[in-house]
Amino acid sequence: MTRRLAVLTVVCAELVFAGTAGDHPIENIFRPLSTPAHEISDVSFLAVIICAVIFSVVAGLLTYAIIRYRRRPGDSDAEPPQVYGSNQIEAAWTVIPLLIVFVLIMVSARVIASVQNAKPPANALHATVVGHQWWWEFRYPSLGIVTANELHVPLSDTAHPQPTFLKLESVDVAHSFWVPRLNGKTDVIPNRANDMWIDPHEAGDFIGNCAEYCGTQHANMLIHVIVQPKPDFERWVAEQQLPAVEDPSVAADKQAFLSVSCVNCHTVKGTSASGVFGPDLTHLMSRKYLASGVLSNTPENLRAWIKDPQAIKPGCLMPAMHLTDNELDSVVAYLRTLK
Amino acid sequence: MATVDYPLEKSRRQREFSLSEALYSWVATVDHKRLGLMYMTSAIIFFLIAGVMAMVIRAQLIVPENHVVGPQTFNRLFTMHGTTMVFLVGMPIIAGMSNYLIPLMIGARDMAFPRLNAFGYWIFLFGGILLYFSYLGANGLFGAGSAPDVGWFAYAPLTERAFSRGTSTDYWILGILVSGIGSIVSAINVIATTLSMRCKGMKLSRMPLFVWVMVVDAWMVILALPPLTAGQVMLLFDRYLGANFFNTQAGGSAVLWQHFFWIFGHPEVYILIFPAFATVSEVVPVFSRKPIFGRQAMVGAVVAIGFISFGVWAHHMFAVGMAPISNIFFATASFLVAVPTGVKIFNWLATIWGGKIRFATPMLFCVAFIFQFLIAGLTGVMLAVTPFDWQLTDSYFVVAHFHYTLTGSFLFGVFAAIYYWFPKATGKMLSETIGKWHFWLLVIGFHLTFDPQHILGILGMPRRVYTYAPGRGWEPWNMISSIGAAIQAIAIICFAWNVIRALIKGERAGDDPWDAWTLEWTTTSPPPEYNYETDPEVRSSRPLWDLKHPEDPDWKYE
Amino acid sequence: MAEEDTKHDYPDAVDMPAPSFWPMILAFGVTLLLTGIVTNYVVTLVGFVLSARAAVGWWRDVIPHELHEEVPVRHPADWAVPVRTTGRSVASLRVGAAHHRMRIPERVHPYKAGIWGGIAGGIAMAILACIYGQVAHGSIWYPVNLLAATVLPSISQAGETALGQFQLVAFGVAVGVHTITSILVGVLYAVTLPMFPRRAPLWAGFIVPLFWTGLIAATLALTNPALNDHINWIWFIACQIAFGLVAGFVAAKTQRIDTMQNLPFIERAAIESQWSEKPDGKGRQ
Amino acid sequence: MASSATQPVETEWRLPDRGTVGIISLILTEISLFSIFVIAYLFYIGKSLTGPFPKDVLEFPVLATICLLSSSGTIVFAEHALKHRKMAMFKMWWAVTIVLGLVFLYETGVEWHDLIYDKHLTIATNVFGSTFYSLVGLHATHVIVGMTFLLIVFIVTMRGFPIHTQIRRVTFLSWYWHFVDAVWVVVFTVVYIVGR
Ligand code: HEA
Ligand code: HEA
Ligand code: HEC
Ligand code: CUA
Ligand SMILES: [Cu+2]
Repeated sequence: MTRRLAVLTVVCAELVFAGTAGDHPIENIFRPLSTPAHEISDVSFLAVIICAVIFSVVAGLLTYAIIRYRRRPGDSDAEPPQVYGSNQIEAAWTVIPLLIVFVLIMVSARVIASVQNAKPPANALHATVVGHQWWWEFRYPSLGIVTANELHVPLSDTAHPQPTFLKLESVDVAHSFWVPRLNGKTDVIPNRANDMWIDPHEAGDFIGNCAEYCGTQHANMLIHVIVQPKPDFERWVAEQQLPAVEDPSVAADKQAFLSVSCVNCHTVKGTSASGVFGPDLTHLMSRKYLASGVLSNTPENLRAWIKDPQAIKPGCLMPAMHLTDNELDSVVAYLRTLK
Repeated sequence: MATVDYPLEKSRRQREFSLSEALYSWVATVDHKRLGLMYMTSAIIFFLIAGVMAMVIRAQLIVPENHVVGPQTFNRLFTMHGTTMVFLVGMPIIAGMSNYLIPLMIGARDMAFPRLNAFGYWIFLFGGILLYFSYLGANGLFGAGSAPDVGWFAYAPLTERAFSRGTSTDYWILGILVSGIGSIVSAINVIATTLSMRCKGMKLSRMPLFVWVMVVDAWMVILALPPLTAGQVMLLFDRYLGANFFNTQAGGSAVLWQHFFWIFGHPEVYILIFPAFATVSEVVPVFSRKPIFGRQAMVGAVVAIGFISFGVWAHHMFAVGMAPISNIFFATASFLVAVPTGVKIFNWLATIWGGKIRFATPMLFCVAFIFQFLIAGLTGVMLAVTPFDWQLTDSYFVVAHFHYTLTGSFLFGVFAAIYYWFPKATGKMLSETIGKWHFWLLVIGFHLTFDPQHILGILGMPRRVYTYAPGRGWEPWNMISSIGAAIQAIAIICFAWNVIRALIKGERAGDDPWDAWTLEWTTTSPPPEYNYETDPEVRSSRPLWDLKHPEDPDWKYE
Repeated sequence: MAEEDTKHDYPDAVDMPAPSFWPMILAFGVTLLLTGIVTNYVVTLVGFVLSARAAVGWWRDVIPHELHEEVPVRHPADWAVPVRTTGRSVASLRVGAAHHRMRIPERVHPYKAGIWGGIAGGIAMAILACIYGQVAHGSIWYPVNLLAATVLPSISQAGETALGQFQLVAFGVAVGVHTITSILVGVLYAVTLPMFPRRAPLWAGFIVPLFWTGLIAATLALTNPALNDHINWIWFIACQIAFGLVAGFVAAKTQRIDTMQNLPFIERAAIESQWSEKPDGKGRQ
Repeated sequence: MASSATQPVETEWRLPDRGTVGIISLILTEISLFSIFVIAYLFYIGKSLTGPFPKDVLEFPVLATICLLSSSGTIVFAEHALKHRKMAMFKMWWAVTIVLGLVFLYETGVEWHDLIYDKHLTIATNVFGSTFYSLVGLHATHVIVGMTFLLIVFIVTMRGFPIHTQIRRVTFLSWYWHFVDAVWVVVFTVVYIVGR
C-alpha cells in the first residue's frame, strides 16, 4: 500500500517537476536509481509523511482555534475563563511526539547502518575521487586510469550487480560529492579519507554538483556520472588505458603544445607533459564537457577556453596563457586529436 | 555629573537644547533603556543592509546564467548577509530586547552592571564596523578592499592562508570576535540582573516567561560563544603565526573546525529563536486574554531545549563521514529537541484555545510565527533524519529550512515584539493599517520566497552557487523566489514608513494600550529614567491582573 | 507604585548610576588593539593606550564608590495613571462553578499506573507474539528478529532460516524497542484514558489498537521492510489488541481516576469550556 | 500595589549578590573557552607528522606547579587577614602570592625559551607545538591578567588606599585566581601527564 502511495506521489511529483531537459532527466532525490539513493528516498518519504501528518493536525487545530475563538464584534468585555494548564493533556502531547521520535530514530538508524556499513563485494569497481578547486579528478587505481570531471561506472542491474565504491580525497579545501539520483552527499575533505558507494540501475549521464562551498567557482564544479552497460564501459576502459593518440598530421601542433607552459599543469600520457595541477588531458576528446561541466566540448569552446579561461570561469585556477592566434590554433588542433 | 538639580519641579527637558550635551547623553549613557534602543536601532540598520544584500542575491539568481554580480561579489554577499544577520542583527536584538525589557519586567531600576552594559553595546558596534571596514581595507589600504567570502561558517581549510589570501578572512574573525565579547558581556549582565535585581515578591516562579526565556538564552550565550572564540583564536594563530590547527597539510584537521563551529553554531540558532519564543509567550496570552497554558511546562521546555541543544551540533555534519554510531547519536538528539519544542507549540495553541482573540498586529505576527515555526521545525526534523540529510544538506532545502526559522520565525517574532513594545518605548502607537499591510505583504513575500526553495533542494540545487545552468528544472522556482523577495522588500519599506510616521505623528499610546498583565505597563510610556517612582511589589505572575481584578486576584491561587 | 498619593511619601530623587563615556572608550580601545593585527602595530599601540586610560577612568567611576547621579522624581501628575481597578467580569469554566481558573484534572496522578500498564501489556503482547512464532514458524525467535529488523538492516537481508535463530544483538534490540514503546504507550494510555469517550475498555482495547495498527500498516514498508514482507496481519492485530486490553485494564485498575464521563471531550482535555463563549456578563459570582 | 495589600508580600526578600553572580558567570564562560583548547589538545595528541614530540621535550614543571598551587593558599590567608583588618598580614600574604605567581610566569618563560631555542619547537613546527603553546599560553595569559590585578591591588594598598572598603572585589579577585589555579591542574594533567 505504501508502495502504491509512494508511486502515486512520485507520479504527481513528476507531473509537477516534469520534463527532461537536454540530455539529463531532471535530478530529483525522490527518483532514485541506485540502492543507497533508494533506501534514502524511502526513509525520506516516511519522514515527509510523518511531518505532513503532524503539520495537518497542528495547523488544523490552530486554524480552528483562531477562527473559532476570535473576538467578534459585539462581544462583551468579559474575560474568558482563565485556564492554567492540564497535566493530563500536557503529558499526552509530550508522549505522542516521543513515540513518533522513537520511530524516526529506529528507521534512521537502520538506513544509516545499511548505507554506511555496506561491504564491497568481490567484483566491485573501486575508484578514487579527488576534489580540486574547481574540478574533479577520477582515478581507477586498479585499472591505471586517470581522468577528470566525468566518472564512468558500469551499470549494475539485477542481472549483473556491480557496485562502484568511491574513495574520496581532496588536495585543497573541502568539497562534497553529490549526484542526487545515485546517493546522498559525502564530503571530500583534505587529510581525511571518506568513502561512498553507488550501484546505478539505469544507464545514462547523471549530473551532480559539488555541494560544499569551496571558493570562487564552487558553483561551476559539476559532476557527470556516466553509467554504461558493461561492454561499453569496458570499451571505455580499454581506450583510456592507452597512451595519448599519436597523430602524425598534427606533429607540429604537438610540438607547439609542448613548448608552451601548459605542460606545467597538465599531463598528456606518452609526452613530456606531466603537470598534475590541472586535469589530465590524455583523452580530452573522450569527454563531453570542458572545465567540469561548464562548456560542452566543441572546438570553438575549447579554443575560447584556452584563449581566456577567466572569461568563462572567472577566478578559476587556470590562467589565461596569452597565446598568439597561431599557437592557439595549433594547441587546439593537437588537443582535438586526443581521443 | 552628579550635581543635583533643584528645585525638583524643573524638568530636565526644559533645559536648553545643546547638541554636544545631547550627544554626550547618548554616548555616555548607562541607562538600560537607551542602550536597549541603541541596540535595536543598530540591529535594524544592519538588518536593512543585510536585507539589501539578500535582494542582490535573489536578483542574481532570478534567471539562470545571470550577470548582476560576479562570483566573487556573490560569495561576499552571502557571507556578509549571513554573518550580518546572525551576529549583527540577531545577537544585538537579543541584547536590545533583554536590556530594554528585563529591568522593567522585574521591577528593577537598571541592569546589574550598567557600565558593563554600555561597554557591551559599544564593543558590539565597533565589532560590526570592523567587519564592514573590510569592504575598504581588507587588502591593505591600497588594494580595492574586499569583504570576506568564506561563508558564514567559514569552513577550514578554505580560511587558511593558502586558500584565502589577503586579510578579508581576518576581518571576519576579528569583527565577530570583538562583537562576540559584547554578546557575552551583555549575557552576563542579563543573568546577574535577573538573579539579583528582582523587585520584592518577584520570585522565579512568578517571573514573566519573557524573562525566563531570555535568561536561559543568556546562559546559552555564555556557554556557546566561547567555542567560536576559541576556534577563531586558533584560526588566527594559523594565519598569523603559522600554527597548524586546521592546516591539513601538516596533520591539522578540517573537521575539527566544523565541530568547534557547530558546538557554537547549533546552540546559536536556538539563541536566535529564543527572543521570538519570549515575545510570543507574552503576546499570545495578552491577546487571547488567557494566562499562558502550562507555565511550568513552558519554562521546563525552554530549559530542556537549552540543554539538548548542546548535544546536537554534528547534525550539521552528517555528510563529513562520521561513524554510523555518531550519526545515530546526533540524529537522536536532534529528534529529541522536537519534544520540548512541540510542548511549546502545543501550549501556545492551548493558550489561544478558548480565548477571545484580538487580532492586533502583534498577535498577527505571533500567529504567523506559530504556523511558520511549525513548518520550520518539521523541515528541521526531516533534516535530522540523517539519510535524508545526506541528500538535503547544503542544498536549497536547508536554505528554506533556516529562513523559515530565521525570517519566518525569528523575524516575525521580532516584529511582534516591536509592534507590541514600541508604544511603551516611545509613547506612540504604530499604525494598525500600515501594520497590516506590512504583515500581509511580508507573509506573502516570505512564502513566495522560501516555499519554492524546498523544491529547489529536492531538485538538487546546491546552496551558495552564484549561477546555474538552464534546463535543470530550477528556473521557475528561482523566479518565484526572487519575486517573493521583492515583495518582502516592499513589506519592510512599509515597516520603515510605519516607524518613521509613528515617531513623527503617532497617536499617543497611554501607559497600557494592550490591556496587558506584566509590570512594564504600570509605568509611563516611555518610562522615566528610573523606571518606577517607588519600588514595585508583586504577588503573582500577573501583577496587573491583580490590579485589574482586585476582587479576584491571581495570587489567591498561586 | 502608580498610586495617587497626597502625603508625598515618594522619594524626591532616585539615585541612578552616573553616565560615563569610559566604557565606550574602552570598547574602542579593545577594538583598535585587535585591529592592529590586520593593519599596523601602531593601531594596536593606540588601542592599548586608550584601553589602559579607559580602564583607569572606569575604575575611578566605581572605586571606592560607584558614582551616582540623582535623578529628580517627576511630579506625581506626570506619573502613570493608576491601573484601572474596576472589576471586569470573567467567564467561568463550568456552569454553576464558582471558579474560572483551573488546572485540570485535579486528582490524576497516573504515570506510574501507565508504566505498569505498559509493562503488563508489553508482556502480554510478547507472549502472544512468541506463541505465534512457535505455532507458525516453529521458533519463538521469529517475531523477535522481525521486530529487531526495524533497526538492524542485516536482518532484512538474512534468509528465512536466520529469522528463526536466536541472535543476541537482535534480541537485545528487540527487547529495548519493545520495552520503550510499551512503556510510552502505557503512559499515554494512563493519561488519556479519562479523555476517552464512554466505554473506555472498548476504546483502549480495540479502537485505539486498530487505529495504530492502521498507521503501522500504512507505513510498514518504510519503517520495517522485513516485517512487511513476513507479516501475518491476523496475528499482528491480535497482538496489538492484547496489548491494548491488558495495558488499558492495568492502567485503569491501578489507580482510581476521575473519568469525568459526563463532560464533553474538550473539557476533559481541560483546554476549553463549552460556555466560554457565553459569559453570563455578571462575572463568576 | 496597595490595592491588594491585604495579602502580605514576602517579608524577607533576599537575592544573590550581583557581583557574585557576575563573577560566577564569567568563570563559566572561561571554562567553556578553556575546554575547547583542552579538547583540541587531546584531539591532536599523537597526530603530529614531524617531531619534536611531547615525550622528547616536555619536563614536569614541578617548581611552577608548586608555586601556582600554593599561591591559592596564600591568597586565602591574605583575604582572611583583610577581613580581620590585619593590614600588615594582608600585605605580606598578598606580596607572597604575587611572588609565587611571578615565579610561575618566570618558569614558564624559561620553559618556552628552552623549547623554542634549544629544542626547536615553535607554534608552527607541528600540531603539538600549535596546541601546546596555545593552551599553555592561554593559561599564562590568564595568569598575567590575574597578576595585573593583584599588582594593582598591591600598589594602591601600599600607597595607602583603604583596601578594606573593597573586600568584596578582593574576594572576587581571589576567586578568579583560584579558577586560574584549577585550570592549571587540568592543563598540567592534559599536557604533562596524558599528553606524554
Ligand atoms: C532559529 C533557528 C533555528 C531553529 C529553531 C532550528 C530548529 C531545528 N533545526 Fe535547524 N538550522 C538553522 C536554524 C534553526 N534550526 C540554521 C541557521 C541552519 C543552517 C546553518 C547553515 O548551514 O548555514 C540549520 C540547519 C539544520 C540542520 C542541518 C542541515 C544541513 O546543513 O545539513 C539540521 C539537521 O538536523 C537542522 C535540524 C533542526 C531541528 C531538528 C530543529 C528543531 O529544533 C525543530 C523542533 C520543532 C519542531 C519539530 C516543530 C514543533 C514540534 C511538534 C509540533 C511536535 C511534534 C513533532 C515531532 C514529533 C516531529 N537544522
Ligand atoms: C536572521 C537571519 C536571516 C534573515 C532575516 C535572512 C533574510 C533573508 N535571506 Fe538569508 N541567510 C541567512 C540568514 C538570514 N537571512 C544565513 C545565515 C544565510 C547563509 C549564509 C551562508 O551561506 O554563508 C543566508 C543565506 C541566504 C540565501 C542563500 C544564498 C546562497 O546560498 O547562495 C538566500 C537566497 O535566497 C537568502 C535570502 C534571504 C532573503 C530574501 C531574506 C529576506 O527575508 C530579507 C528581507 C529584508 C529586506 C528585503 C530588507 C529590505 C531593505 C529595504 C527595503 C531597503 C531599504 C534600505 C535602506 C534604507 C538602506 N539568504
Ligand atoms: C597554472 C596551471 C595551468 C596552466 C599553465 C594551464 N592550465 Fe589548463 N587547467 C588548469 C586547471 C586548474 C584547470 C581546471 C579548471 C577548472 O575546471 O576549474 C584546467 C583546465 C583545462 C582544460 C579543461 C580540461 C577538462 O577536462 O575539462 C583544458 C582543455 C586545458 N586546461 C588546457 C590547457 C592548455 C591548452 C594550456 C596551455 C595553453 C593550459 N591548460 C595551461 C591549470 C592550468
Ligand atoms: Cu568544490 Cu564546492
Ligand atoms: Cu543545528
